[in-house]
Amino acid sequence: MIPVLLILIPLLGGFASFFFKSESGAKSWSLLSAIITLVVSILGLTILNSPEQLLADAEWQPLLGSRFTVKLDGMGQLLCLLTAVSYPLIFVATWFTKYDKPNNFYALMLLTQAGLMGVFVAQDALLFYFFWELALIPTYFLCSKWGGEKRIPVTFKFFIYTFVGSLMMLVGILYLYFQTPDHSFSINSFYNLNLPYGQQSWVFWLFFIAFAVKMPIFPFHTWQPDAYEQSPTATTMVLSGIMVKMGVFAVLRWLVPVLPLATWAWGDTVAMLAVIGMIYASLIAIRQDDLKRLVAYSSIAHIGLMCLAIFVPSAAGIQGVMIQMFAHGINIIGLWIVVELIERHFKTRKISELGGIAEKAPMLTLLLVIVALANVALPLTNAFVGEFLMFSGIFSSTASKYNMIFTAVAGISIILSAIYTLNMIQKVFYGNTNAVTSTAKDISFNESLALVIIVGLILSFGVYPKPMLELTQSVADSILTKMSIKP
Amino acid sequence: MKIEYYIFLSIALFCIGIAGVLTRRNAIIVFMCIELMLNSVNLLLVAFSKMHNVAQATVSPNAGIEGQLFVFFIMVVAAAEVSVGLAIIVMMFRNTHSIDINFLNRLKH
Amino acid sequence: MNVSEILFYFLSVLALGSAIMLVVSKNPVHSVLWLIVTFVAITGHYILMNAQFLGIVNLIVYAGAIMVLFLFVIMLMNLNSETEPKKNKWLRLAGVVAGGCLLLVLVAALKDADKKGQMVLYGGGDIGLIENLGQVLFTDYVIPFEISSVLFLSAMVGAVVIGKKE
Amino acid sequence: MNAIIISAIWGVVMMFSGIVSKSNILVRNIATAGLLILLAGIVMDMSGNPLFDINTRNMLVFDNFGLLFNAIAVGCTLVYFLLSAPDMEKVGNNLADYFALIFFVLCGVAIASSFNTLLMLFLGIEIISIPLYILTGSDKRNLKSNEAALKYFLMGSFSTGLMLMGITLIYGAKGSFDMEVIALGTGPLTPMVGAGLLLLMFSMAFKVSAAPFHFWTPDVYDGAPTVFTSFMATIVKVAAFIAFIRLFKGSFESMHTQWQLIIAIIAAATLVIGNITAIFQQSVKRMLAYSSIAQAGFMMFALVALNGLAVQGILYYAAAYSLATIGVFAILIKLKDYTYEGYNGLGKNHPVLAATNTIFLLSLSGIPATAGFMAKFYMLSAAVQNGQVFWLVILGVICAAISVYYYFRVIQAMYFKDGEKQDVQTSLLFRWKLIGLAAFLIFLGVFPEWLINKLWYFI
Amino acid sequence: MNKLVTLIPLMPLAGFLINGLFRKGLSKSLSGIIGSGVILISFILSVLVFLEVKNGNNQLVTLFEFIEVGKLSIPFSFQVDQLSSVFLLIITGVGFLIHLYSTAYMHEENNVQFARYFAYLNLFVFSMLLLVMGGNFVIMFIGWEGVGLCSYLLIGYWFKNIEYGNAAKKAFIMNRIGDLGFLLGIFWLIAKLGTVTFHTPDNAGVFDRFSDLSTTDLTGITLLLFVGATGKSAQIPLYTWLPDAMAGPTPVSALIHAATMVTAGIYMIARSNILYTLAPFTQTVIVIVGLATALFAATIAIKQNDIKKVLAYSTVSQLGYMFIALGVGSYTGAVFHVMTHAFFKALLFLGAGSVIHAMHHEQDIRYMGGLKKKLPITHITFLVGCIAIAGIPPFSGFFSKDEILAAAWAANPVYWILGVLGAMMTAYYMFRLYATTFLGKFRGTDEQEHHLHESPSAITIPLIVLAILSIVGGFVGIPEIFMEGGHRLDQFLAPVFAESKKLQHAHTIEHRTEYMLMAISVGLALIAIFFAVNRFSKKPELNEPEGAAKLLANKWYVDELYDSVIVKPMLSFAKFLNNVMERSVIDGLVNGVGRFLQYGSRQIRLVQSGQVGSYVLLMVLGMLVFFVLQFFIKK
Repeated sequence: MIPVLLILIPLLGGFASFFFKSESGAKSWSLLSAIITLVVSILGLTILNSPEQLLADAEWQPLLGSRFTVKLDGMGQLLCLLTAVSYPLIFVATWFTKYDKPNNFYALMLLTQAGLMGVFVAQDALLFYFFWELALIPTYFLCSKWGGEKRIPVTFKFFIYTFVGSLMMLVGILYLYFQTPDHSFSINSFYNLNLPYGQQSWVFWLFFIAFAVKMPIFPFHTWQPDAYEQSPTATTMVLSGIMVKMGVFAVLRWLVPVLPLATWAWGDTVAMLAVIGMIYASLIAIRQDDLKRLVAYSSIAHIGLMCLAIFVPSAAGIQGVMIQMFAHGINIIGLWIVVELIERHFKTRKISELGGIAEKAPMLTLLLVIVALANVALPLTNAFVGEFLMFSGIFSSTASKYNMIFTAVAGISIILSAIYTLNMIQKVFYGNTNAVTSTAKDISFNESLALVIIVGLILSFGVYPKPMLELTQSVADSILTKMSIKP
Repeated sequence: MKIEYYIFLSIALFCIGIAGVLTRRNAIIVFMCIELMLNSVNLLLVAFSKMHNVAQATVSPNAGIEGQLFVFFIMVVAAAEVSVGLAIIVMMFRNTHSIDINFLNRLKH
Repeated sequence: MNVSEILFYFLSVLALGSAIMLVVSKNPVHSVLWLIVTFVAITGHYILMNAQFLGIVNLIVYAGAIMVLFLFVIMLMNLNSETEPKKNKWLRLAGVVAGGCLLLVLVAALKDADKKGQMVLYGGGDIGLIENLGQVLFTDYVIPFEISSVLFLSAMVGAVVIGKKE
Repeated sequence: MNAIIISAIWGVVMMFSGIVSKSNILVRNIATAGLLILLAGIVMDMSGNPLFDINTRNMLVFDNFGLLFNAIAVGCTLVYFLLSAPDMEKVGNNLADYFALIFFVLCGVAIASSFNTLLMLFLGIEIISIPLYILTGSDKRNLKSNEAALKYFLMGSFSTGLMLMGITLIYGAKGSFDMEVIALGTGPLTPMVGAGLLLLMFSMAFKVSAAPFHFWTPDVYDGAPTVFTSFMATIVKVAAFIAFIRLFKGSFESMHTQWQLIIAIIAAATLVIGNITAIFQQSVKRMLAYSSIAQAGFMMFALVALNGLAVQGILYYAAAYSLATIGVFAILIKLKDYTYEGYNGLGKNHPVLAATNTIFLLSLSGIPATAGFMAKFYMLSAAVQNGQVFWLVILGVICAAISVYYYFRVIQAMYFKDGEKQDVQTSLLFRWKLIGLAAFLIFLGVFPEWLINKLWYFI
Repeated sequence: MNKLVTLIPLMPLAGFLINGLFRKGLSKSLSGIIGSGVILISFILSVLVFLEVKNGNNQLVTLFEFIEVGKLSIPFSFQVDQLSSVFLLIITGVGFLIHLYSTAYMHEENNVQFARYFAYLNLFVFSMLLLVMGGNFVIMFIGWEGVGLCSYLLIGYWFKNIEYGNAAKKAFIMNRIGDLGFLLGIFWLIAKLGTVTFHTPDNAGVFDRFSDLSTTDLTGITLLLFVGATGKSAQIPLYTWLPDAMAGPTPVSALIHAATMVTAGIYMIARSNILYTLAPFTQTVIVIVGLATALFAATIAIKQNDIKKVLAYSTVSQLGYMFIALGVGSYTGAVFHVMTHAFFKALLFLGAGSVIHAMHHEQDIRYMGGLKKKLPITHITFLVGCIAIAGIPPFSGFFSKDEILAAAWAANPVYWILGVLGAMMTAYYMFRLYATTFLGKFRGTDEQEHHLHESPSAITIPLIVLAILSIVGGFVGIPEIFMEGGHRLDQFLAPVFAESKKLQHAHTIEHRTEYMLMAISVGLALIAIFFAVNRFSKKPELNEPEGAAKLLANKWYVDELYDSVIVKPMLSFAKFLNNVMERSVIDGLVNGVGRFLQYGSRQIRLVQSGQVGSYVLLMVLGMLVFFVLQFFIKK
């Protein structure tokens, strides 16, 4: 029941939101719907946390052998929770941002949420593909209607890029579908077919391209900074906070367990790309003058680490990835909120034009510093747990014989991340105020509310990550058994 | 007479027709060349029908007759086509006092 | 080399020659006439193959009605060798070459056709006679026969639509 | 049989209706009524009690496949009438005759979807083609229309010539026009059968505007009055496809492997040329012409694969593609300016038109939850199941991605570009029809098997 | 008892939270009291704990399961044994004095900033306590990064000054580089042993199962951990951040960059002594690095004119001594020197602070001189500090340094020679500093001279206390040769280093040699002192240095070297990636596909010439191709 609700509430809420005339109406309605979703997902974690509640299954396309099967396992719950948490935060944080046709904006946002939820709960390949695209379409409209001045070509590039990828995935899905003895799309029959290596390896690449574009992994990443830069910040939050995780999630759910042999064989290649990407993105981030681009590249680096931890697998690493998906989602949304504030107050995102905000806005500075430190994975922040587990996982992984090298090189990105993050803090917040920033004032209630919640999450999960670890334990184990790595 | 002679003959006519379509600019001539193609087909059909008639005379006396009937239908269709085709050509001529198909290039790219 | 073979060769040469003339002759009127000659030659073949009905129909419908129609149209537009448009010679060459190649390919493909060497019956066999054709046409082939009426209807309507003054 | 007879009769009825009544509305309603009757007739046929019991001497076989397609075709025509019939009056003042011709075309469609001998195929195709020559040229004073008609006619009859030569060679080899007889015997292609098969393939490829026999399509679709382009590009084209697959599945399936390569090459060429050329178009009408070529490329997958999924898929594709295209054209007709700029600001000024048009375009570009996606899905899966032509599948998906480019240009124009408000009068009813159509497309997209099941429901 | 242990770190945390969250509401005195009070409390608690430990029952408190994945389990636990209890005393004790000092020193700041300062300071103490109390490497690492963060925050305390900001950034990043090494060491441990806990009741901890590690593992792990130590404890090559760190308020320099944080590396190695004892190669590396640092920093200190810079470099060099001790396996010596150094270096810094306070933030000793009369207490205490660091008996410095040198001699006389050379330089530059500052005549502006006066009691009391400690502090470790069982510290710490002791071949020196060594080192030191005092009290060097002096004054140009070898290339490479690789190559490729399609479209559509003739021609050609393919190729 729960997963169906998680999809339906935003879906219906979204459609309803189209028909609101007044801005405030649409806003409040969307916030309400988002909060209800959050409540439902929390219920799913707590009192309704029983197998029959977390599973829904119905006839869909009998002739093709595709069923409407949705199920919440640990990883799914984690990401659904992330989605459910982020939306209210986003709405609250951008409460005072003005959009023309606000009802459409919020409607599309909610539709995206529905698509995301669907991706995280789908247990049927065809259904998965449906939601995968459904999450994309509203985003396309959001970005190219409410984005920056170069929005149309940039968003279009983003769309085509991801679309090509997902079509490749579709071909892969079809191929696997015809390999299944009972011609079914259900994830279990995908898990059960043990293809010979030859077939696996090229299906692997079909899938991987799709997910690599989404994540994005090094050579396929160029759409991302532009897209983040051009999209309206609320959408950017969704893109970077949640949608990017779709890729990682999909790798964990649809790629690694389905094609373990190919994952073994190509693991080092992909890991190589990931490592290169991390260093590459971090170095570029150092040179960025635009806050949005800086955050974008830092996110590429973080995702690279997750990808690395997946393809140099080990018990700790896989679970680290899951924790980190959540942590990174929260942190980066926090960063975007700050960027949004700065852009709104000072009408610029240029780091070089800012400075000395700290003395005007101590509250903002404090919160930002905490979020930023979480972004560089300082201990007792949520990101530390994830990164620690991932690194130690990579280091102790038996899957690759280059594990130590990977760890060491990837470790450099820790230093680089410190460099660009501190640079940013220093240039933007410290020093003396200038013409632009002299008018700065501290943040308003709704923004500080959102940020405080985020900081709260960061610290609480940083100090006491146990619940999440327990949540993801079983999934991680099953994945590892699929990969025949003893957990 | 051996069948392949007829095959070659009508293929030759057919190809002459095609060549005509390719080389001429006058819509009517082009159309006539197409008619020529149709006729070459007719000829071949009749030849085949007679051939089958020979081959299966023992099975049924009417063997191979469908070939000739097909020719009959082809003629029917051809007649209809001609009426429509000429109508169009005339209409064309009425609007632009020319039937040169090379001038048909308002629509391109 | 009996009579019918001589006739065959004669008619074939006639058909091909006049067909070529149709394509090459400058004056549209001449083309029409050459085409008629071709048809006549083909009719000759029909007769030769004892397909009398088709022969006659061919003569009447094609060489007669249709060609006259063409002739009328050409007269009506009074086209002649002066007004005759000319493709530039490269395109013409290309056309001829393409046609020739197609001929070559087809001949090469069909030179050892599956029915190679089977005889086409001359003189005998009465499937070409009108009563047999009629019988079959109105029994087995009545459906297509009826349906072809639809074809004529549409052609008629079409001609009206196109030809009618606005 | 019902379909053929009723449509023929109704064609005649329309002819006379033009004479007796001067009111266009009446004529239009008669036509619509005729379609409803036709539909009813087909449904009766499908449910196994035809009105007329005629021994077709095995020249026509009314199987579920053909009948269901007939139903789809007539249904699409109905939608087409409901949306675009009023716009026919703008073309010329003999509305009734246009309707009559369309009914004759439908008769041809019925034949082409149920023929069992090459003779009926030939007649069916001709009955489809000849009225189309007329409709193309029906805008008599418009030189483009004339030109299109003449081009269409000349090349069309040329392809007829090819088809006849093909039929003849096959007759020569097999001694009959009957598809069962032709289908007999396997083994390597004999030269005559091979040549005939190829010639038939070419002529059919011409009819479905597959490369390299597609050249007539853009010019003709562009030149013809937009209303009739809509009809040609949808119902007629898919009918030709049905005939194509019926012919080749019925007659040459046993030798499939021997001509698969050729058809695959044709499909690939069609995809590439259609999509690439569409990118640069400035006129949406012409872009749609190329897009129809591209879509044809996808439908060719059915012929390449020639398996069960392909047969279901081609039916589904026919419905999805026709409906979406009809919708797009219905909106296009309303606009003054057929270039992309013509769409600027539509989203602001005419939200309903823009929204529905978006759905149609999404469907054409094959986005999930619209019928277009499942259509492409069936085609791809058919090809993947066949397993011989993965290169084609990959090419297909890449081309699908390319197609997004030109379809979304329209969406961009509608929503993200501002244009001066142009006076586009649309009745409320018209808008509701559009919404209905869009909803139906989404319904088909989410529950595709609602349609596919029809193949099995009726015996 | 356990509660007390948990309370020790919690008190500063509480102080941090109160001062941090309610900083707007708190008056200076209040936040000062809170800030210092919590530290005082935890000092008292530490004393209690210390006594407990002295009675021989160590504390192991597990609060909750921090990370638990598969077989790896990392509890959030505190462990208090002899070693950590000593550090607890140092941290909280010295920490309290410095808090007290700060209440006066930072008085010019406004309320909010004042509270912020104390919040940071408390947070630092909290992290430091976490570091020394942590029951496993991860908790230690948490503290480890935490102190790094606090030093970052405190160095950049005056955030409006970009220079300070950069210094803070440098400190943090340098530390991060070290931390990476530390982390990798931890990962290695996890990979090999699957645990990071020091000791577990069931003897499954790292230090219980060291025998499971191969020599390679040991060397690798210890080296990586040592990299961490070089970062935190400012050893070559990662020392350059410490002198810059003097940008922070002076008490911070005293607490963090002299007394406590920089000794974290020492603590960590002493903590994992057994691993190091088993990795001789690493030990050699440590000795070399330590020696190099000690001498190198000392040479630089000789020519510095900033009072705090001199002290900073002397800190670096003293830390070098501690590493020598660790390298030669005299862990007690290292800890002993940590303690004494904490006393006298804190004293010196606070004294310097007092001077700076009096001189209105003048830090250049060339503009001081003759402060003897003006600041009597500061002068006396400072002198004590100088003597202590110079290693003159019976001041504390003498005992600790002597122990180290003795151990060095035992290991390898060359070490001893270099060590003594360093000690001599130490004495020299310290008394150069002392003489230039306090002796001679005043060289500042009249306006400064007019305002010169002794600092308030909140400043002087800590000075006095620390001075006393620096004098008597050494007596906890009187060498055996003077008094049987005089080395209380050694006995106290014995259990911690027991394992290593077993493995080390005890190298004893007979008393004659030891007396001689002491005599030599003390003698040389005295010579250096004498030379320095009567040189610089007369005519201090005020002019710009040339030649070798210039080289030293500019710190051997190491910063410039790093800048041009590491920083600049990295930045330009990043620039290349950003401008060329990203924009042109990768993105260019992606866009190129699109452009190519556009172009192709423009070309292909020309085929659509509009000419029926050409259409048919193309069709025929197509047919030809297919025929040929079907009949003549595809066989």
